Amino acid sequence: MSVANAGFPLLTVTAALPAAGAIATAALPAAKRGAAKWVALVVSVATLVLSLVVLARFDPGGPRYQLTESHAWIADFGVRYELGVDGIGAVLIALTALLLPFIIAAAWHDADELEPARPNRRWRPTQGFFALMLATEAMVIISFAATDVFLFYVFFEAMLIPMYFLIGGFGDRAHAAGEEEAAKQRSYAAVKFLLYNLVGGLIMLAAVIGLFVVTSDQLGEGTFSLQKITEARADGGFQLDTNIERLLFLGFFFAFAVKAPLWPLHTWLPNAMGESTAPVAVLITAVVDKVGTFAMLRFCLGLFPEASKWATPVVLVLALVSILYGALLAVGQRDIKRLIAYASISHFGFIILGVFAMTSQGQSGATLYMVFHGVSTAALMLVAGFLISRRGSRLIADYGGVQKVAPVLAGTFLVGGLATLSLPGLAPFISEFLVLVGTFSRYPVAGIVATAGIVLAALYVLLMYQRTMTGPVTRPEVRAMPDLRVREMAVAVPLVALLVFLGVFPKPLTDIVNPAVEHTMSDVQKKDPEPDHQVAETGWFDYKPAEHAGGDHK
Amino acid sequence: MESLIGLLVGFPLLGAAVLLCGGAKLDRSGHWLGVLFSGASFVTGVVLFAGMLGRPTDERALHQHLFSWVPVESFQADVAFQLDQLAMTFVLLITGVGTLIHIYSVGYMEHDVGRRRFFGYLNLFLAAMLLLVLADNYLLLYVGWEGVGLASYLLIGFWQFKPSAAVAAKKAFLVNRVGDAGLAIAIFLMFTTFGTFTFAPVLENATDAGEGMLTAIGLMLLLAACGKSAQVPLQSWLGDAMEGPTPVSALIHAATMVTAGVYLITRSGAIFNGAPDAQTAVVVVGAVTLIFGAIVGCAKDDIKKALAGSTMSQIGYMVLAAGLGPIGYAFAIMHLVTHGFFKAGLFLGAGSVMHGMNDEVDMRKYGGLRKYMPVTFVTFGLGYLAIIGFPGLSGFFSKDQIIEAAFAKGGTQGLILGAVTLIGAAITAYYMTRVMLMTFFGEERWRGQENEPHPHESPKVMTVPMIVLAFGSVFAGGLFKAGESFVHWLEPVTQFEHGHSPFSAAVVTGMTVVALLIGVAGAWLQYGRRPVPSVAPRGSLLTRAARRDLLQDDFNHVALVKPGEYLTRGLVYADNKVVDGAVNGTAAAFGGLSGRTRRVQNGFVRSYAVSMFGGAAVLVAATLLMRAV
Amino acid sequence: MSPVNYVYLAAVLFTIGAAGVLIRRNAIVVFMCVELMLNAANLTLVAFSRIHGNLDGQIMAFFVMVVAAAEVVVGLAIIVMMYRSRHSASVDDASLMKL
Amino acid sequence: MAVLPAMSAAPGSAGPAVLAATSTSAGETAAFWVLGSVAVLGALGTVLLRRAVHSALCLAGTMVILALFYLANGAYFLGIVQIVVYTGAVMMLFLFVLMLVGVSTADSLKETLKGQRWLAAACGLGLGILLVAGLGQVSVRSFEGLGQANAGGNVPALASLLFTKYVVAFEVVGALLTVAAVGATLLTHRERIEKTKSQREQAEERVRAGKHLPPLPAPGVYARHNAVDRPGLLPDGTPSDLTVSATLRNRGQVREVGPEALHRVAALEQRTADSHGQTEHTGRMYGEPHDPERDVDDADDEGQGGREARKARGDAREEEAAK
Repeated sequence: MSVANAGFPLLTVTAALPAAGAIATAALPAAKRGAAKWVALVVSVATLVLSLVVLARFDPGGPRYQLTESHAWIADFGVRYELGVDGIGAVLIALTALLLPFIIAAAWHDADELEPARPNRRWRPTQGFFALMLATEAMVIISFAATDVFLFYVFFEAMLIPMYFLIGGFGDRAHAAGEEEAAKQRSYAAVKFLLYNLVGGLIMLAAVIGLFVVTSDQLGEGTFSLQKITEARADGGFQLDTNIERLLFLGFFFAFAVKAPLWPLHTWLPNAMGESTAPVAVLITAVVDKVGTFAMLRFCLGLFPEASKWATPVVLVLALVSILYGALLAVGQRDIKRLIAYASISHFGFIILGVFAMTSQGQSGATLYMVFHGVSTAALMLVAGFLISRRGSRLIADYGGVQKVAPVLAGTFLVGGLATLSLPGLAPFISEFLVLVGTFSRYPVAGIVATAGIVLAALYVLLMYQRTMTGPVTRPEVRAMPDLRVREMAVAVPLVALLVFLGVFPKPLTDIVNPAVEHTMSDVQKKDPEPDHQVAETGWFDYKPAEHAGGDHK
Repeated sequence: MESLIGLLVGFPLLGAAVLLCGGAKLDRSGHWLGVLFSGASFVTGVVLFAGMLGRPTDERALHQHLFSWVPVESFQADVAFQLDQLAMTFVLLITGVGTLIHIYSVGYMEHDVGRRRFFGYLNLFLAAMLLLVLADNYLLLYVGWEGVGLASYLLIGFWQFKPSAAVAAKKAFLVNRVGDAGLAIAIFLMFTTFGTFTFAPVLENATDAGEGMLTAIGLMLLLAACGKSAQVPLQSWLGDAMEGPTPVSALIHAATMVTAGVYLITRSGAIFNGAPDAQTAVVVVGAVTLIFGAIVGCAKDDIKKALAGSTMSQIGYMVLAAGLGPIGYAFAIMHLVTHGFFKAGLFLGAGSVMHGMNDEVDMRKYGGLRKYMPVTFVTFGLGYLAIIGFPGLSGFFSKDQIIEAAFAKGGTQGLILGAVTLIGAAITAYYMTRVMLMTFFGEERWRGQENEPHPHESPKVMTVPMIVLAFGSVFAGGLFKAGESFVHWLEPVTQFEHGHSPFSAAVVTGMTVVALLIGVAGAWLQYGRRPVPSVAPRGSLLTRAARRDLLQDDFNHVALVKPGEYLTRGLVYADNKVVDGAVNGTAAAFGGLSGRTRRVQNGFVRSYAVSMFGGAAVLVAATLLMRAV
Repeated sequence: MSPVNYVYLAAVLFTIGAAGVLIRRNAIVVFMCVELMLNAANLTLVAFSRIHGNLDGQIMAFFVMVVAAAEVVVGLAIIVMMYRSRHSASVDDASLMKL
Repeated sequence: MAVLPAMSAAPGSAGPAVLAATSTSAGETAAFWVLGSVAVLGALGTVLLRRAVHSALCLAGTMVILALFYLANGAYFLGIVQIVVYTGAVMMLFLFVLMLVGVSTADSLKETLKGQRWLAAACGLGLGILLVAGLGQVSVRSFEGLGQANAGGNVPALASLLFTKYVVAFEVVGALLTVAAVGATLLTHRERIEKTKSQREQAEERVRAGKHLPPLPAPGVYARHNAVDRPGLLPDGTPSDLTVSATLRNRGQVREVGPEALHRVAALEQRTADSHGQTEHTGRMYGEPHDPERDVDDADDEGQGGREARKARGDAREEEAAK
């Protein structure tokens, strides 16, 4: 650990490890595809270990950005290679690194079908598949760690490349209308994903350039450094014209809203998640999309606080629409994966609601929501993927009575579903409740409307469970269905355990996230609303510490 | 002593974890393990109770802080327990009745392949329910609140292969979720008003908040209570919930979980005391449900659904009493406890009957069973006498108190409420007598059916809990009433005021007895003197409506389900066509536009020449303009 | 009359020539129209030369003539080739550049 | 031509004494309006006449008038050059090429490009108005005249400028002219890269390809007209499109051989056979006997009629197969 203090580039190494792993995996010869899987898995686990070191090294009480690295990159444009994490970034890096091993393990056989009959030196799908996953991981980690806007932008966009191939090249082959239609849908989904995100990204690029122009106008030299800009603003040396700030904010926000995705820019997600395999779908919604909401918190609020406040009403309305709209559409879906996709849209609505509620509960809740939604969706989606792989169909109507033949599968699916509907005791409840409380304390009406979302969540989850898992077993394909295998258990059980653990004891995470949220709150110069009748801390509050101390020594 | 509180929840939680994750190894012994954990919790409860009795009244409450759960700035949620007299009452009821029902289930579920899972769920339920009543803040209560909802969901849908059970389970969860949303909003309101949602500070300072805010909080809490306690308008799930195994109906949907709403209202007494409008709402809900449930109970031929209607009605009594304020809280809880005994007893009796009748639930196919299952007959009969309020038995004392308190509300309101409770008592007597007569008396209508059942008494493991509960049904009321011991026991928590009834206690008791005699007589005239047709007659309009749960499901279907379906279908269509269509349309528009503009490049030199000359003309024009300017 | 009138005349001829280029399809006639335009330009050069009392304009017109002659030679050669390969002198037939 | 000296004298008489004049002589004015109108007419004729030859002649006229204007403007050298080089050489070159391409073809003035004419008119008119408007703004009130510049004669003055100030440009232009001449030669020159195939070689090639061993039948054989667009008949009486030139085929300009013609051929053969006494050679192959009433002019052979004929022919063949 002393190395880290001596300027050991921990973040770079954390990101570089999967990148190197990707290259190594891709370089393996065709015959070694088993080895490729293991290399990918081992690398992702090693990355997880590194990310835990990051988490451990991170001192919640310390400065805002820690483990910082800074090197000149493109001097002429003031672009620097600047990394650093606050609590939010550290937690999200950990989430990314945490999910990847599960995704890889769940996707163990997904590329096998594509393998050519005879080993071929050029066409090595397995190697490519896992290399693309690791590459995505590397880029996501850099995005979470980048404190230079341009550096962030580069990786924010570059992420699209591996994702495009993962969706279009390694998509789900289970399609009701046959292989040909599946291929068509797959490429449609991949192109749609790419175009949506590219449009968002290009608009953001304009804003990034705009940022350079205004910083060079006001600071003498253009810079993309988040820290520098924040400091300059605190000094009063950097003040944006209202209209320019709003335009730049919109440029950034648009890109993040596409990525997040926020209604009405959401339609790429159901296609992308529906047509890709379950592990890739998890990669999209649980990892890659988080960059969008994370960036709202870090860049939109951090760089353009005034404009963020200006845009809040509209964003809140869009978030509310996302919540209800996503949930209602999830109710109406006939395809398991699309249902989960729409549920995710609803959940992203909650995250954005929390971010823009501009209360500590809302933002802490939003950050936790990103993490917990990642874990819960991974649990639900991966188990759904196991289910689909058994039957070769994504349609809910093709199942029924699975609980009787595969109780463990049904059980984990149910827990994933319950997490999705935010059952107390499971992690997502905490984040959702925080978001709702945070929103309610500033915008009561929005809070109440969003609360309707939790009823709808129960509806779509339980409908799906009822239709797939319960009832009599009528289909021979279902009757012959095996329960979870060892590899699948190894994926599903730890995720479920994690959901329970974090639902009961989220304090380690809140301790890391809270200070970062305080910083963001001070960025936007907002304070939590005071209660109307603050209760003097009497009663159990006085009584507690002594009690607590006594309890500890027991 | 405090540290034991955690064990109350811990035992059943551990039991649930062990049983659900234990795998097939525990299939043979799992049920006894479940009983063990439940019993351990009960024993802990008794020990704590003994300890509590040993302390002076104002030091009886205990508090245990386990750990800080969700700390975010001013939002400080802790996992902490508070064991006061109210909670203690519930703990004993839950663990006591719970343990009995565990034991009963050992026999009832003997041949079910999923027995281990069943006991796991039951343990999970106990843990959640204990968490609900032991929580020292509303958020933790919310956890228990939804936890029991989950357990209820799992247990109603325990026989998942029956589509009806799966649907009923989902329905129960969803309707409860609506109520849960109310509880969530109540917590938001508390947090924004008081900056905390821990019981003590909120309740102690409730009066600071002003009546408007308290009314809002109160109404939201009422919504939550309506969901959990199956009160109008969120009552529709309870009847369907009878799809679950009978012990579940007895424990969750009669004795404990459904009374959580009453607990919530009583616990939040300070809030309701400051909000008369909310109290009125509570009383109205209670009164309406009281009659509603009773009417439904009269029309059902399914023994469990008839009892479910009765449960709704009885909880209506409790809610009504809780809505009366300090004059009623103690009686609400008292009725809750006695109801817990006799209704659990009745359900277990019903289960025992079904057990001997090939799981037949239609009372029209029973008849004359008293000869075949005497123990069941006696215990069921005692429960019956208790619920109709036969003088001297539990139900008599508790119900009589509520009717008295209703009159004591004073004024026209008091008279109306008193009348409603009396009518309710009469109808209760009517439908319970009906159940009794149809099941245990009259012709043996089950003879001659295909697959003729062979009625027999249930095994000891089932009858013993029934006997214990029957004792409770008989004596609990008298015990509580003696020297007003129950009221005094709860007074530190719920406060107590003596109401001033316009009628003396004796008059009220007299009216009650008359009401019950009318009810019994009516039922005897209809079902005792005449043979009961084994196929239900068409019946009057009211009867038919009552058989359809007074059209509650039809109303929900028309008002919520259908519009919801149309909405989602419309949105799915709109998402494809409008939202996605807008984007695809934009793409197509660009495609079309470039297809058009492409034609400008037609390859003809002369066309290009035209544009060249046009350009030249524009340049000249521009030059001239610039000169002019 | 001012010699500027020559320039006006040149403008009119130039415009007519331009319109001819745009309207006619026969490559040879198009070419003739181009020549007409060149001539119109020459007329302006000559007229301005007179207005300014300076011979540079005439020199310019001279050069224009020479270049025009060269252009005619090459242009007609191209037309002849085109005609040979396509048996048509219509400029519309040479539209291979369209998509 | 008599006016010429007068016109040329006009600026001259103004002489060096008057440096700037404001008006030209009345004679020049008159000549300008008359000749200018003719020039414009000539230009319009160039654009609007259908036959390229007429256009060329109109253009030549315009150029001559322009030459006169050059002379009037004191550009004596240019005036002569205009007549000699432009009207004489360039226009003749045009006519020469016209002859090469086909002197008698008249262009259709029907516009084939949609909107081209309107755009052209708008552009032309717009440009014209703008030019005129622009010139109006210039508003030159007086002019210098070339009296002084042409004092030593126009040609020497030009020459001295050309060979001093503009000598480089002059050289370059000369080079350009040479290159253009060489280029034109290269462009129009066709070099045979391979030996021309002899008739024998062509025949051998056909044999090797296995197609059309005998020469293709000539068009119009046995048809009513010996026209190139009328297919000849094969021995079984069916017309063969192959007999018509590929160009016509591609354009779809093959005329149908109507059933009447076939009947007539059959009748003719019948008569021939009769006269030779070969009775067994009947008109069986050619369908019904000759019907003189249907022997009408085959102007209806094209279009609908042609299609009907083709159908009738098909029917006839089917009939035959049935027999």
